[in-house]
Amino acid sequence: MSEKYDVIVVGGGPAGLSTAYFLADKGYNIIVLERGSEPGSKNVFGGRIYSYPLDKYFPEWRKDAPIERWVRREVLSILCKDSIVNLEYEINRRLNGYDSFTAFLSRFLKWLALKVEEKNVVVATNVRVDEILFRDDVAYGVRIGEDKLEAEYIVIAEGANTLLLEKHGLRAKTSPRDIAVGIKEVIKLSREKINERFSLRDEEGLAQFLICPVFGAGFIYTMKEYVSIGVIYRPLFNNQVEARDVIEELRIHPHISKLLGDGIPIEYSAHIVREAGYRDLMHKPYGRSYIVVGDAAGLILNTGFTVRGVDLAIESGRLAAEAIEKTPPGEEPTLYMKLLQEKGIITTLKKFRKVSTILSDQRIYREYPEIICQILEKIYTVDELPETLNESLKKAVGGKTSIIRLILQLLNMVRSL
Amino acid sequence: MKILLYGETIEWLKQARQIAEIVNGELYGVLPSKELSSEAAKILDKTYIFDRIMYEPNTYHKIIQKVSEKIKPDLTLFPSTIKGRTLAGLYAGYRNEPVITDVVDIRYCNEGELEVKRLVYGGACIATIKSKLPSTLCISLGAFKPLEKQVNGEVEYLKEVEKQLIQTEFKSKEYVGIPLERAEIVVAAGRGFKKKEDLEMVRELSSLLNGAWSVTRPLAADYGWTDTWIGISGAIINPRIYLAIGISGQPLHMIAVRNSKTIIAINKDPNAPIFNEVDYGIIGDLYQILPRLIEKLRKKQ
Amino acid sequence: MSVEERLALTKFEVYGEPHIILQKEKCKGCDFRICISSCPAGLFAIDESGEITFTYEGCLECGACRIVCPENAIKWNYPPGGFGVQYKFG
Amino acid sequence: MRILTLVKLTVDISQLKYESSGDPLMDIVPRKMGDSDKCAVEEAVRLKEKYNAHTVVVTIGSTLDHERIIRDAYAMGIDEGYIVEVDGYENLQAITVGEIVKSIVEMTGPYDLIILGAGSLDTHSYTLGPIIASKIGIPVIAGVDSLNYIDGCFEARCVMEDGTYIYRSKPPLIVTVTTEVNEPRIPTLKTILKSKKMEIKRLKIENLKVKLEKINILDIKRYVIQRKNIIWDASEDLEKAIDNLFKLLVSGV
Repeated sequence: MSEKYDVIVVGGGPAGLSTAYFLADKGYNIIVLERGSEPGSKNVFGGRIYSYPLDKYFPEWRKDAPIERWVRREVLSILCKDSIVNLEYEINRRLNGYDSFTAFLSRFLKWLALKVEEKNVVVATNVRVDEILFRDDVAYGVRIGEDKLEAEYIVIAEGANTLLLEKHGLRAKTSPRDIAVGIKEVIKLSREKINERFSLRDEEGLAQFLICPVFGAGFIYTMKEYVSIGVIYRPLFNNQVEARDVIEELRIHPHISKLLGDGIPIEYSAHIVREAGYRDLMHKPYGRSYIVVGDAAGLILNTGFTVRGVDLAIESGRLAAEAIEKTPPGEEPTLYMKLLQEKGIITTLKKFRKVSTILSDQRIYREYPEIICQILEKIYTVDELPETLNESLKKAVGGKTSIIRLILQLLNMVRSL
Repeated sequence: MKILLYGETIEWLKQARQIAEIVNGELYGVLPSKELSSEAAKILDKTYIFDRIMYEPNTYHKIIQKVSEKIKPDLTLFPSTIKGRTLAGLYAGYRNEPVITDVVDIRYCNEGELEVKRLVYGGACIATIKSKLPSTLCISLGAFKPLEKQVNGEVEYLKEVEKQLIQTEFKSKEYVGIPLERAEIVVAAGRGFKKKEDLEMVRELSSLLNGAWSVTRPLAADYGWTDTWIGISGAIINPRIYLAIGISGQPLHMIAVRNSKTIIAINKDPNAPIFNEVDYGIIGDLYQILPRLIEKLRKKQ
Repeated sequence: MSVEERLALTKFEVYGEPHIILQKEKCKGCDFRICISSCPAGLFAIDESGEITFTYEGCLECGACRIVCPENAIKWNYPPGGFGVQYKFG
Repeated sequence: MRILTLVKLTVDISQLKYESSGDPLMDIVPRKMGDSDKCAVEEAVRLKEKYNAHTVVVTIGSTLDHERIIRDAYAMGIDEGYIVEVDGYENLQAITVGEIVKSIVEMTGPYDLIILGAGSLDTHSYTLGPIIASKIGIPVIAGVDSLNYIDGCFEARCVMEDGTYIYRSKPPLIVTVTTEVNEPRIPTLKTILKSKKMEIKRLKIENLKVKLEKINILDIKRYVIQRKNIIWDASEDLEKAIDNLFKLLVSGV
């Protein structure tokens, strides 16, 4: 095939579509290649999007974007066998004033793809890119089966599973310790039940982060008439349950089954999550005539309390577009990294660099939750022989670790977060 | 009310008689076979018979159309078979009236309307539909209990039958098997079978039952014994009878057959999950059961 | 609810050929077998002869097996364009 | 040769889910081009490639998915596509759809062949092709497994319960096909890109002079099949088990 584009974007996810969106404004002839049958049909995420980049770049987005609910309640929960400890933060704002909203990524991407197509970008679906074509280290096109497409620039937005980058040696083989598997189920529940059980008003949502000795970390997001629940499964841990069973474990926990037991499961999904943060960030997410955006470049941030991906994908798309505009084809768009630094994205990732180490510490999930639950159980159990806090603490910690060591560990955690 | 039907079997005529009873109507019928005339006369108020000519929908339709012009029915019934549906479509298009297929229940409402229940979504759901008369309905065979009510109906032979509108040729059924998705009876083999040659038993069984046969995914995809299989990734079927032999009943398989009207399983493992989802189950060795079952069916033929 | 029932919730457009191929000779020396526990679709199993088996229908395309496999025994690709898992919600 | 294909956006019945009340969750079921309609498109494109036919596709409805299935048909090789914009497309009477097709044929025809899927996934009625045949007065062959064009004549094979029928007819003709008729092609990059640029013509239902008649659906509920769960143990009495099974199978249950 002889058709030539200015830019080929490989992948129609948040990063790829954003890059195309911003490049279109600069007058490029762009094609987005997406392997799914529709934009979003291959994408999985937890359930929350931060709204600040949308405010900046999509002025009318609140009118037509598929927003499910605005996040008003943030909950951090420790789930033990039959008890739960919650730390809650709740804020009352004007409905549009919340920082983040819940959404379904497939629907959000369909919306984003329409915005991109309005700018005369071709979003071609059902197209799997098999190879990036290089001539003397300069990317000049892609191969799709027997066909080839050429362009001045290739944007690699292939997502967390970096097949192409690894194939071409642009990224080292992903290490199992740097990933987790996000496993999720969407459950249908009526709007009234969601509002009542999660103490929400219409259009107000909840984001809940779970820590549990049985399945590790998990999450709950409320949608209008659905609830997304999921587990961040770490394959290398000494897990008590296999990945295939974690959602069932989550659902039968007394606390969760009370909330969602009568809900109807609708969709089961899973995708790897790049968890290593700064350590996983590509040092050079670009080369001659190519640039890497979004998850593929490692632009995902886990602060320990919140996970950010879509907003960083949009930002990286915007900066990639700027770098492409200012770098002649065939040269290295070094400006991209500079911009990522200037805009504070790299600094932020660096700031939270220890989080991944902490989150990959099994004790967070295995030991501390039980200690905390036991302490609280003692405190709130009234019988003939009440215990002081100090006694409870000593009993709970038992032989596992000394109180001093525990305190030191907790302090260390807090410092890193 | 006048009811016209098209039919090929006495069983179906008796079911239509039940419907006539429900909506309180006279029953007229067009039949393509002389052999049925004496039996039909006991069931239908009036029977129109035409000489058996090779089935060709456009020609058949012309014949039914002529009868309908004479009778001017309020309700016309066809069996929900492939032939019946095709003829019903031609008929409803010609009369410009609603046509509903896969009808399993009928209620007559006062205002000259019917409340009809039909299966939709491959038999997964049942829809209740209000339809004004005149209407054309295709009735799911077996949905209405045959009514044994003797009448002494008139029989008229239709002499001036049109020539075939389309050149037609008929070949006996050995030519190619009935496609899986359309077979009334499906026999399927699972991992209980030890070698490819043993599938011959399944093939013969299905042919004795006028049905189709297939296998589960491992036999096709892993062992390469066949090219196609039943399962969520293969064929999804809803036959009248599904006979699962040596199949344990994995969910991805069962989803593809769950709309079968009757499920029968043979498996030597009494704990096989398939036994939770069957109408009839036989705990036993297929190598003992099949040869004798085939022998019995052969003798019957 | 079993994982098979969960998989039945999700829509798949199954392609005629597998997109993931297990190079079983490499699995022979592997005692780790982390692929079995890591697959959220439960598609890896051990058969009667002790060999690892894999079925590709029902693959959520999460990418985990390729990364966790210590023997590099998994030839991993996505299904051809338009095929494989079809998320409606994501 | 001019060929008209009709494609229906239909519920993907393998993805039906239900409220605990048994109501199907219709707003979340994926919609797709019917499987046999896709085979009809493929058959049209094959005839086009052999006999240099002009191929037209029509769908009825006005969602984004309708645009998607027209583009899918373009990517498979169809030349020209129409969307008839009408709300509530899922509840149109079959005779109304027949009327719409008739008026499309009057506007864009004549056609030598009108080809569509035999039965849609949602109702599987098999009636639309025959209805159109009556409306426009040309013959129909329904449920075709194999279609050829030999010496100016279509030859179609239909496999039915009682055997195989071979029909031969000169154009114009309506053919409804089953999924056995072919294996639809997977579009290539080239055709996908082409399909993106092709124009889709839109017709408003108001301009077609068709009287819209809708199906009056009172409700739709899950149809639960209760299983009898009668188990016989052949190890106790083999002959009896076989005899029971034999009786079941010959009675047709």
